[in-house]
Amino acid sequence: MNFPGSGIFKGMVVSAINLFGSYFDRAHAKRLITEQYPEERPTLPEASRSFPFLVFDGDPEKGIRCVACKICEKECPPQCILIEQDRDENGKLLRRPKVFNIDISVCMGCQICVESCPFESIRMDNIYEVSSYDRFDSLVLPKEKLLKSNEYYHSIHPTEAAETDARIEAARLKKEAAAKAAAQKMAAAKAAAEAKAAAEQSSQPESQA
Amino acid sequence: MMLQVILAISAVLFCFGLLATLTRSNAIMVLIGIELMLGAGNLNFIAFWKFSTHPELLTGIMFAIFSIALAAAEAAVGLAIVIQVHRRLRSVNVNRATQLKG
Amino acid sequence: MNFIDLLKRIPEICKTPETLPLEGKKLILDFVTWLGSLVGIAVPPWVLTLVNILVVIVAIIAVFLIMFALMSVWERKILARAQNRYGPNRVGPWGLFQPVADGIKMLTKEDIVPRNADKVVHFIAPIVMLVPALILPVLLPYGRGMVAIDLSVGILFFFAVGAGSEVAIFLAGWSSRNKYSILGAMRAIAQMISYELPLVMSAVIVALVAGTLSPTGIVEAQGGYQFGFFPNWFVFTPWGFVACVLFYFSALAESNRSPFDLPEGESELVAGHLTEYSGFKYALFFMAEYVGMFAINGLLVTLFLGGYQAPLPFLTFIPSWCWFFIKLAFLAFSLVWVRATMPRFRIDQMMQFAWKFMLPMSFAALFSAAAWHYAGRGLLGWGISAVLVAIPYFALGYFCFTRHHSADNRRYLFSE
Amino acid sequence: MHELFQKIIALPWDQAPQWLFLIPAFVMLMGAAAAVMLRNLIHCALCLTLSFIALGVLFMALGAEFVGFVQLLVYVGAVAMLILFAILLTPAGEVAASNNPLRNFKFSRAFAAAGGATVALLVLVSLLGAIFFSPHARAVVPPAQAAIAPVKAIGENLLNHTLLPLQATAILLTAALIGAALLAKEEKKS
Amino acid sequence: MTEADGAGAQTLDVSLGPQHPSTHGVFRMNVRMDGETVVKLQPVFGYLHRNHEKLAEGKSWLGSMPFTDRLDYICPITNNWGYALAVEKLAGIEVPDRAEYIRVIVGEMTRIQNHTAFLGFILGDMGAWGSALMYAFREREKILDLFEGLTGARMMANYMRFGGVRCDLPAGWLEKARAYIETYPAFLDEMEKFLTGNEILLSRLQGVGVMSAERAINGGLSGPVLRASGVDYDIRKVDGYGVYPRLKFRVPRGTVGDCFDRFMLRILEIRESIQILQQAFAQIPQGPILNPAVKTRGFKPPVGEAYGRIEGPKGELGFHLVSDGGEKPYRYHIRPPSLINLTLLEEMCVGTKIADVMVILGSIDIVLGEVDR
Repeated sequence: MNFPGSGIFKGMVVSAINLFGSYFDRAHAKRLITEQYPEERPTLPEASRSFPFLVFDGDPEKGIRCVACKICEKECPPQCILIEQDRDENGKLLRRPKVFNIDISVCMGCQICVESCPFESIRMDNIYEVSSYDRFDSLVLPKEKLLKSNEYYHSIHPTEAAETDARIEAARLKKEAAAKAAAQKMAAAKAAAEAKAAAEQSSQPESQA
Repeated sequence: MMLQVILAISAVLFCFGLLATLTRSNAIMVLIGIELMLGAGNLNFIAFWKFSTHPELLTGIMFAIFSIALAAAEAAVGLAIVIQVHRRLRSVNVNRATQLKG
Repeated sequence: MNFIDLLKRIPEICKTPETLPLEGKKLILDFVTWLGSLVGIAVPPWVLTLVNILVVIVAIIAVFLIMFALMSVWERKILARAQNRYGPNRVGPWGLFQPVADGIKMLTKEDIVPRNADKVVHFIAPIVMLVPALILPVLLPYGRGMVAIDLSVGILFFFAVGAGSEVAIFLAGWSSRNKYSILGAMRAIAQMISYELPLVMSAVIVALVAGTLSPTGIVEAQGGYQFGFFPNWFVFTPWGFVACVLFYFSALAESNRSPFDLPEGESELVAGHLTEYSGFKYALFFMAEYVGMFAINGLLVTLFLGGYQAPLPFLTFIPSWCWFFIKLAFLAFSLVWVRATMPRFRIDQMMQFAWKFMLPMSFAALFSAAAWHYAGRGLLGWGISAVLVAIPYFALGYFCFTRHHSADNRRYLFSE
Repeated sequence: MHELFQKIIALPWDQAPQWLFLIPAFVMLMGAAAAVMLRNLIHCALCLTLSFIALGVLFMALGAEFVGFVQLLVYVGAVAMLILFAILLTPAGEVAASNNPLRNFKFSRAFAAAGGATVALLVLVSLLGAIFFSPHARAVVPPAQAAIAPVKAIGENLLNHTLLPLQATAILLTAALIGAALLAKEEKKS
Repeated sequence: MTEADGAGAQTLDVSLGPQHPSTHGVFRMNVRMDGETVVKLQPVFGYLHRNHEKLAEGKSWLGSMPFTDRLDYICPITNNWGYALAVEKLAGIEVPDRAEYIRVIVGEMTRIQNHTAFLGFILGDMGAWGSALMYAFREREKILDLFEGLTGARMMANYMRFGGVRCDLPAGWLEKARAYIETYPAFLDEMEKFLTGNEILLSRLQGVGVMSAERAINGGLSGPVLRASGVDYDIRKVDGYGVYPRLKFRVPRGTVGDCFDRFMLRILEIRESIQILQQAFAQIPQGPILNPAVKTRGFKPPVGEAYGRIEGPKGELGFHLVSDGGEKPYRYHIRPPSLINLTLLEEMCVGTKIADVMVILGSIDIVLGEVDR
């Protein structure tokens, strides 16, 4: 039935179904997509990312994973990370960042830093309420604000955190095994050295005598 | 007495129209003057109908209605001519349209 | 006559809702006489007529402004629900105080007048737009015996005063001295003039059939019920239905709404003739548009939907003035429904639609109304008038539309 | 004070005095004067519209309700728009100085205006003289009846008594509009 | 600025400025109008120029991958795919099968959500005041939520790497995607019922902005705008990149080449993409998602140049890369389909009404991020 006005009429029927459906029919009521933001918080999927944060195990000061190798500072496309290495009292460089600033007004959340960090120390957070009134100071997050515990990391990205811990565990085991192997090798080498030394002593007393 | 007051008012209105037609150099102002004069005419018709001996004949009103209809048609044609004049002479100054030669 | 028995009369009035407004007016007049006696002077009759007029004016203005306020929030809510979202629900319960918020915003916003605008004309335009819109509701019959001025030439009065809004739009467009507003004003006036003809024609048809130009006469002509339950409103006759649709679309065009909102075609001309208006003047234009829309829809209800007649005989316990506003509310809803669905016409298509489709259809409706009337308004009259209207509709629909554009004569090839 | 207030109230306010029609008449004359005097064309057209409206109201005051509304509808709705559109479509080009010596004489505009004004004044004086002092004027003028022209009477008169002029006007209107449309149409740029 | 020229026809110069409600971003058109019809139209763009190509010369190869998201910000993942494809052609990197299938799935979903957004925008241009826009965006949001579940961001995905994709499909993602694509044809039918029969829409779209096939080819158009004029050219069929040769799908093309054909073509392309997705969901194998040979840091492709192109939703998106063996590309150039489709805008618009200019611009479906780069 396509009399001249039928197309418009069909269109009107569709918008009427949506209109009255939103009140009476459950399927259409689900179509109302507006979330009442302050009251209803959006449920983000697990992998969602916004800005990076630094992970620490146990104590923020000593347990920080970052060793201030500055790879992420170099790799970051918009160059928004600033790192200064820590120095102990007599000026020797320590493997710890004294200053670690991320300017989140420049950062675009591309997580290239997460990929390029060999020490699994920087990860992506999913906070989205970071707006502030003044444009400069409060948008540059200092180290203190960036440091978050490993437990927090487990809470926001469980699978990814588990993989990271597994990788760290495997790396540590490998290091220990390597250390043990090295220790054994050294012990073996020392034992061999003593044995040789002992052998020489036993052979030297005959020659001296 | 009241009839004369109304006629005086329509006379003044007519003279305003006449003034516009005579003094203004813009063709549209001339048309506006004509409209005023026609309006004055209508006012007279209605006044005479109002004070006539047997108003049920409605002659005054009939005249007024037909004159309004004609005035509208006249205005339409007049303005069309003005637009054509403007297109030819690039201006609507009445003094410029002097080329009505043979 | 003291204050107490005045108060006692109020519950009695409420018992008979049908005549509530009329009784209420009498009560107010008695109250004024009582006030006069309190001060010790006999209130002369002209004061009472003055108060009577004032009460009617205040009632009409109050009703239309409340409807304007509610309509501005209902429109956004209905539009939202048609678009799968909620609409304003922050200010007050279900967003009912939104018009208050909008009003405050409109009043406090700075009223910018462009530097080289024509100040005087720029200031007058909204007033010239609002005055006719506020005068129009005077002639609508809201209930039995409830019409502000019972003019015998009501319909003619409507079109005479309605013609003022075109001048206002020209003033607005011309005085803002900017390209967009001149284009917008040109479009608006071309649209309103070309749609005034079908509007007047369909109203004339109803006047011819009802035999009178006065709105109350037309509403009375639509009284009574066919076969006991079917109201013989004009909209249920073939010619009446066509004339009603024509009037409805012309009303949309007159108030620059939905498919015909070319003057403020946002996508092309920013805000048309309203580009240079802000603050309170814009609010005046906004109010004039809405009150004008209600007035012209009120006239549609009077002409075609049987003004204050109840749709079914046993429903007359609901007072007559409620029916008028129920029908008006339904029409307002349909306006928003159309606005949520239909894209906008292009300027030449709109003019073509007016002159090549609407006008011939209104002539066809005229002939079919005549056939209906002279064939004795019975079944035979129905048949003839239906045929007289259907043939031009399909012929015009085909020749001036589907011949050029139709979705199904397009082939799409597919390649592997 | 109380008595004065009492006296004012007792005045017969509700019988509209005969001279109430002077208000719209005054507004009309002011509108017409402004329409003639103002320099800016658009303002002239608007004052003209104002005087049209006042003229319509004056017709209603004189009892011819139908004619008042027709006047409003035709003049305010159509003719005013026509004039405004015409003004818009003919932008005032620069007034070229013509070579005619008589014309660019310094005071030529003032003289022309004065000439026009005197002619108009003469016509006005003669009209007023005819109205107030001519012998016919002193004839007995019947009192103003409360003659209200009902629309039904006008309708019947239009279709019975003045049917021929009605059809003639119809034909004339169509001819005029077709002519106006042809005249104003832009010729196709070949 | 009304100035009379020629036979006293008053033409009006209007600049439909960068800040305009319906130019899909910051794009200006200097239009000379005679009354309502357009006499001359001069597009002006560059307001969103971010110097992406010169920046890329200062960054590592992977460093400019997140910036490709910002080219055509309506469909970022296909931009990544274009760049990754070009670098893989330059460095001759193999891509494992599972990654290829994931790329097809995510690419076709981007095409669907881009065309759905198009349906909404074109109605907005015609003044349908947002109903179709809201329906289209409601469905598009679901696809964007799937992207957020997979890549972490709704739009700025930064998902493709040279030699594969960054992360594997999370658990349950594939089932959710398959279930959602099942409901998509129902939405399309509702949109067609809502739009295609509408007489006003027909009269606004049909016969407007007609582009002949021969003129389209000379103008270098690509994508749905080219196929609407009747030219059968789809890079997925011509180049056969990725796993497209293994998937069976048809390429629709129009006959008249006006706005209505472009409008209908997008709907038909969505239906084809749904077929592709259903086949891809069925055939996706297990296995690695990244070629291990590729180093993330210090990636140095061999000296040489390469031009990789894909069939983006808007047309042929190409990347021309020149490498001098260093860590940074020597020259990095993008062939943006929106810009090249835009060059013929004036030819389509002259002679039409001002309201049609918006519809024609909408039917080409440009995104200013890609036009200005």
